Amino acid sequence: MKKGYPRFFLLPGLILLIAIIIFPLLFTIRVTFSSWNVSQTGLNFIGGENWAEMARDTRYWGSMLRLFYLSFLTVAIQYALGFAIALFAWKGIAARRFFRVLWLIPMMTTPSLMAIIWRSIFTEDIGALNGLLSRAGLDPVNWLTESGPANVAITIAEVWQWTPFMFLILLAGLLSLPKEPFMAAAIDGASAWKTFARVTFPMMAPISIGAIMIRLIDASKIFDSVFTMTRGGPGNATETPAAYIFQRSLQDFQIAYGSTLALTYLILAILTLTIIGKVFARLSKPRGI
Amino acid sequence: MFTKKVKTLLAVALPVALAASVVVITPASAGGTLTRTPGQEVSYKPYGPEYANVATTKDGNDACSWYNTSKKDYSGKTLRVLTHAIPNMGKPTALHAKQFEELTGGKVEVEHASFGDLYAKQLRSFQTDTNQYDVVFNGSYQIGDFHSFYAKVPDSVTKGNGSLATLTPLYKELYKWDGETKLFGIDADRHFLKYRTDVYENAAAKAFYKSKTGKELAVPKTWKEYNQHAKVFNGYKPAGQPAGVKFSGTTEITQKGGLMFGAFIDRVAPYAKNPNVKGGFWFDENMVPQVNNPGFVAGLTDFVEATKYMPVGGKNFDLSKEIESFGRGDSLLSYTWDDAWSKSNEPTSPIKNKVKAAPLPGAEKVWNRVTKKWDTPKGGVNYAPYIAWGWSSAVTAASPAKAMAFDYLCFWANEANHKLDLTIGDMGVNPSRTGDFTSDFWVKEMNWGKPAVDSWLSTMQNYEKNTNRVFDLRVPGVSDYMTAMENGVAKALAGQATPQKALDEVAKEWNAITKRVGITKVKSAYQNVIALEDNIR
Amino acid sequence: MYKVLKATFITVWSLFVLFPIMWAITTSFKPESAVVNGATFIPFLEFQPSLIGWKAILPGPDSITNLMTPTLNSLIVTAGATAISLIFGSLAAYGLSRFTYGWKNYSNADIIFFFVSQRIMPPVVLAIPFFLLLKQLKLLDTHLGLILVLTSGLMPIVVWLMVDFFNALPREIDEMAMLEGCNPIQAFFRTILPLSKPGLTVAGMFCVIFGWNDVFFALTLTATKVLTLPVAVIALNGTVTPYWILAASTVFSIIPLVGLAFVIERFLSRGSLGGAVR
Amino acid sequence: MSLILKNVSVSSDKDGVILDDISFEFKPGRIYILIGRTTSGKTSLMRAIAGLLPIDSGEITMNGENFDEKPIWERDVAVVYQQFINYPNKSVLENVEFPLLRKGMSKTEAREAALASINKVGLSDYLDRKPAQLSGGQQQRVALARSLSRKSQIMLLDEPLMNLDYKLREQLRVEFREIFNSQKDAVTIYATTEPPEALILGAEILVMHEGRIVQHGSPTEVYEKPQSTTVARVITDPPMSILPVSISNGEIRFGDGYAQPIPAKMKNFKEGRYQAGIRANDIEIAKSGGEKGTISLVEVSGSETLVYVDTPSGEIVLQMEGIHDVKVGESISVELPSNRLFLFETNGALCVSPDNAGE
Repeated sequence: MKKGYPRFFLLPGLILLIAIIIFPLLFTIRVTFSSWNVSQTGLNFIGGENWAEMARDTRYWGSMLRLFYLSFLTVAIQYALGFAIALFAWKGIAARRFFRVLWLIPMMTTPSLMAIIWRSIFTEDIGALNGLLSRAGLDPVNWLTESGPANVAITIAEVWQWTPFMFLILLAGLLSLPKEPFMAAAIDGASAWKTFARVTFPMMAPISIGAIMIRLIDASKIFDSVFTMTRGGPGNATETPAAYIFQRSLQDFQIAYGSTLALTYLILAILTLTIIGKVFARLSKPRGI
Repeated sequence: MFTKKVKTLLAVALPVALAASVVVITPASAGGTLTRTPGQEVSYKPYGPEYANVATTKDGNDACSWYNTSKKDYSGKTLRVLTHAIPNMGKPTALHAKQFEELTGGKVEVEHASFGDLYAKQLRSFQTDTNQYDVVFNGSYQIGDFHSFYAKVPDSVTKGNGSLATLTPLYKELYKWDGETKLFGIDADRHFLKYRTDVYENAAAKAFYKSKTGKELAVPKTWKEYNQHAKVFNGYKPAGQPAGVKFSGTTEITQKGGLMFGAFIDRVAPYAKNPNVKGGFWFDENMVPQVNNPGFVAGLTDFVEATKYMPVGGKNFDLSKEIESFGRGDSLLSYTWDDAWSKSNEPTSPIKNKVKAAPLPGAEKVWNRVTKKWDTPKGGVNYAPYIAWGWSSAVTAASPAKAMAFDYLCFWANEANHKLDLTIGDMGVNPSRTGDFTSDFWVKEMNWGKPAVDSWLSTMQNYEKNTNRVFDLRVPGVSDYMTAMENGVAKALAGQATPQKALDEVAKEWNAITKRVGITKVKSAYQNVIALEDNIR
Repeated sequence: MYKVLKATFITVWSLFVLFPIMWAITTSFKPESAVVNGATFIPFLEFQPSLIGWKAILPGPDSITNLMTPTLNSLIVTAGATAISLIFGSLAAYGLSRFTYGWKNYSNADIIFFFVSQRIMPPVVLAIPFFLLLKQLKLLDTHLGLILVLTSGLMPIVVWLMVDFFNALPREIDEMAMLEGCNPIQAFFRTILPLSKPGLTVAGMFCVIFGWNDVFFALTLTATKVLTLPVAVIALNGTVTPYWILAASTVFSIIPLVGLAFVIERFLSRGSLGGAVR
Repeated sequence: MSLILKNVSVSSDKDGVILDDISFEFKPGRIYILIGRTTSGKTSLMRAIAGLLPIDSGEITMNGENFDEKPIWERDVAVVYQQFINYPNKSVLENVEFPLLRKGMSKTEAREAALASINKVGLSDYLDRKPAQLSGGQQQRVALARSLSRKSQIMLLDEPLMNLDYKLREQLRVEFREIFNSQKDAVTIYATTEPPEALILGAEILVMHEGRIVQHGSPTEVYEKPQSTTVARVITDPPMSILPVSISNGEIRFGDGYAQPIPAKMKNFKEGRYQAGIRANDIEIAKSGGEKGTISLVEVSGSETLVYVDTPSGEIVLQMEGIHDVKVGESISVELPSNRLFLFETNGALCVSPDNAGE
């Protein structure tokens, strides 16, 4: 076929996207070699100073490590819970439509606004949670000022916000599964658990991988909940790269250094996600569908 | 599928938008709609039910009075204003914009932003030559970052019968950069101590204190005493405690990014600001940061100790939480900005007439960075109040409508408006003019308690006279310095580092910032701060 | 046993989902005193409900902010970005599903990854360059400017979803259309597009959700003219956090999207979402 | 004026060669039957002609025009797939009208032609149904009606009856023959795996194997004189039994055992090893002697019984009229009449075929 037609489909989108993104990307690369900050405006050239500084920046690398467990943990929980409620909402539940709508709602809320609501829930003096605890005669928990509970609080907010995304994708996947393998399993007299392990789960592998990848991408940008609820505190105990980069770039206005951090983050994220994607692809292959 | 929706939407939206623009344009074409006579009464009542209980006052004789402003015609002209969120500054800015539009026929577009965004938005506009705003609001400590983008305030405003002519001398200085007035000062803030009289003036509480410590209870003169009082009364139940509210020792700003640096400076200053050492509080003559000297470390050590006596959640309080917490009666002591004070004086306050003001505590020793020794201060206590920044505004240098912009700001802060704004607590306008410091106004018009008002006014006058004061680090990159400092302090408060180690890291970071911004730039800017610190101007 | 576990799980999860929403709704009816003096839960018993929060954001004499114009702005921007993302994204996805593109060693999979990877960049970093870009294009504080920027984040979602969706549609259909005299473009618009409604609906819904909920770009790239709803709400965050007003605004701003949850559920029940995500 | 393929080749990385140097001239007004195993390249050849499969080398011309330069949508090729492909969102009538409107017919013309065509396939009562609301056979008839109504110059049918039930197949086969014959100017190519279908439709048969056309000719020609064991296997149903034989001393011997005198036709052949093929219906159960073996499978189909016998020489399939009571595992002797034998070289090339082999 002539090349024109394939191009007609791909190129407008690709070109539009590149046109939107190319300048910001090139600019970001260029600015990392300058010293653009609050008092030095513009693109001078200072070589690799920002990069050298970043290599020494323990706060940055600390936030990176934190992101690893925070994003993997939250996405893993979201996936497990999302799968569980998707299975429940799939069949054999009374008032199915009611529950489906209810469980979708968190995804519809604005994360940055919900983060404020979550802050008002976790706030230690007038928050809902400590209010409930005190009514139950329990001691208040330092939700936002102790490293452990603060991480728990952020995890809870993230799980609440994004489990419905997993739920929706997985439920839609379940609803589109062919019926035959289930009949075969039923004829073989497989137990519910076996049917899940041998039929449902493997058939859901590709869709699961897609959903997990997209969630990982978004989860790696965890920002709203962290910034609104703890500002990365106590100390730096909940600071993620996105929050740290925000602090550097927009609060301290270290455009150049912030961009260096961000570019590094971007490269690492792409590398990590590529590797994860390859691993997933390999894991899912032998069972294949 | 969506295009259809967009079409329907536009079909609805366009007529609405057109109608709206007609409404705006109509008065403009005829000039101002409001006519005024000299000395006519000024009332905010027409501007909404929230102003129903606001007093009225006579129009002033100043250059920007309502009457004088009504003579101007800015029909067809537009001002772009960037201000803080409602209500603090956001509310008066929007109100005075509406009034200004009615008086002059001009248009004033107001954009609201949170404090962090306020800084980022204007800096972005300036650095990229985007020229988005004519008038911007800011914290006056940021002058080092912004001065070159601001227009000089004309003499007509600062002198004669201009709006800023009656600013106290100290504040006139604070709004200058290199001798030129660059900021339009509409507010002046001080940090001072707030304490509960139902403890400090209560016999039972005094006896309780004596039984615990063997000492007489008096308003704390040093931070050590402050901490001790906080410790003793943490969990105590004062006579006037509002029902259902637990009592704790101290409420402070502890959240990084929540203006915590102000609280830290308050606690550190008397340990580190030595009246006998001239030439720099923040840096020495060679621009070596002092932020990790033993004076700072001593202050931080106190701060860390105090976290034990804070209310639940107190380790994560920003300014708003501090106001809220002290305002509802959570604690014995608090300090920093005026807001918690105003809050506790409101008619509905659960601790009304149970709070008094006093100067910030001092220290029983003060570090001498020259001799590297602790000095014992004259009179046993070294006081070093931090003259915190307040709200200010400015007209941008690139603005094509400077005259109109200054007229707007001048009107904003005219005699009548200033007087009324002072009475509206959440507007964020605090006493800053010579006329603001008479107790009559507060007692009669605001219905505040006289003892409280007297303690407050005398505290502020004390600051005007004190010669051992600490000022903000008014240099380029001040936000960088402050966030770096806050980050270190936050780590120490969270127990992730010892005060010494945390501040050593800050010092390292500060050196990096100085290098990044340029040592000569910072040094020359810092000379202006030293002039304030050492009372040279 | 299993049934008890399942019922417990469903109950606990539903309560967990409801809790913040109920908290936001009750808070929106609290007077200031019921917020700042400790947690209160039960109206009338623990606090006297008040409309102060709602009055502050709805048109009327007590209004402190106008949320109607921001709502309209949000609608325009969301609809615009969704439409552009759907059109260009589904075209690209169709191409990637049906044709083989190659440039050096890069294959279709790499191109898809390129699209999806646009979501990796944290918006924080793009704020300044986008600001400069829109300034140059004179698109700061315009609907179009914000729409373009949002498109860069939404199109990847459309491509990701629609590639899979088109892969699930039999190729023979478009081949048939071509054999019957349609060029690929006509084949796409006349035969594939009408079949893609479920997929486009799902992709469109994700776009609407992510577009509507964007705060960062709207905050950075707009000022007074294109103030969007979430930004208008966040700007209410003053020196003292007025939780009652913020809660009312939050509830206000999620109502339109909760309507979407019903739409999505209807699609689910009809089973027409199925192919959309495979 | 005809469709000419010259040295057409297609290869792919995954499956190796798909089409291997195919040259053929298809004449208008004729029906060509492509027969071959499932992966022999029938579908690929059709896709290449339609333009759906780009060719690597060679040339396709139609009426002297180079087809390669014409995109699919300008080639005017009608295709009926083995799967029932219709537009799921269009009704029966809209489905059939669609290509006609694309061709530029007016609305009324298109409707008329579509109705006629739908009538032909007997779906006049289902005009407004969506394809999903029809049975498989009905769906395939919609697809047929759509292709037929176009009156294309080239019509390709890729095992169109494959997924239909027996009765419908029989019926449609007959109809096809009429329909195809009425299309005087069109090249019709019909792919099938089933030899009887090829025979019923008549016309010219092209036998495909591993991407090549291995034999072409009239049905009787191909059936009587399969030029190789491959063709013999493909064209014969039930499959021809092919066994190693040797000729020596005037005898033809199967494996090591059963031998018969050589028929007259083979007299001139050298002694040595050959392969012998025999059709199932030519084999009989031996009353005495014959090749001995064990029954491995019995299939009853209609009024005939197929018996698969394992012998030392290889598998033999015999077909018997009527239903017979034979059991798997029983020993049996079969007679392989020497005058019904096809003789092939060991490399598979035909040496000699029996007289009246088509019967």
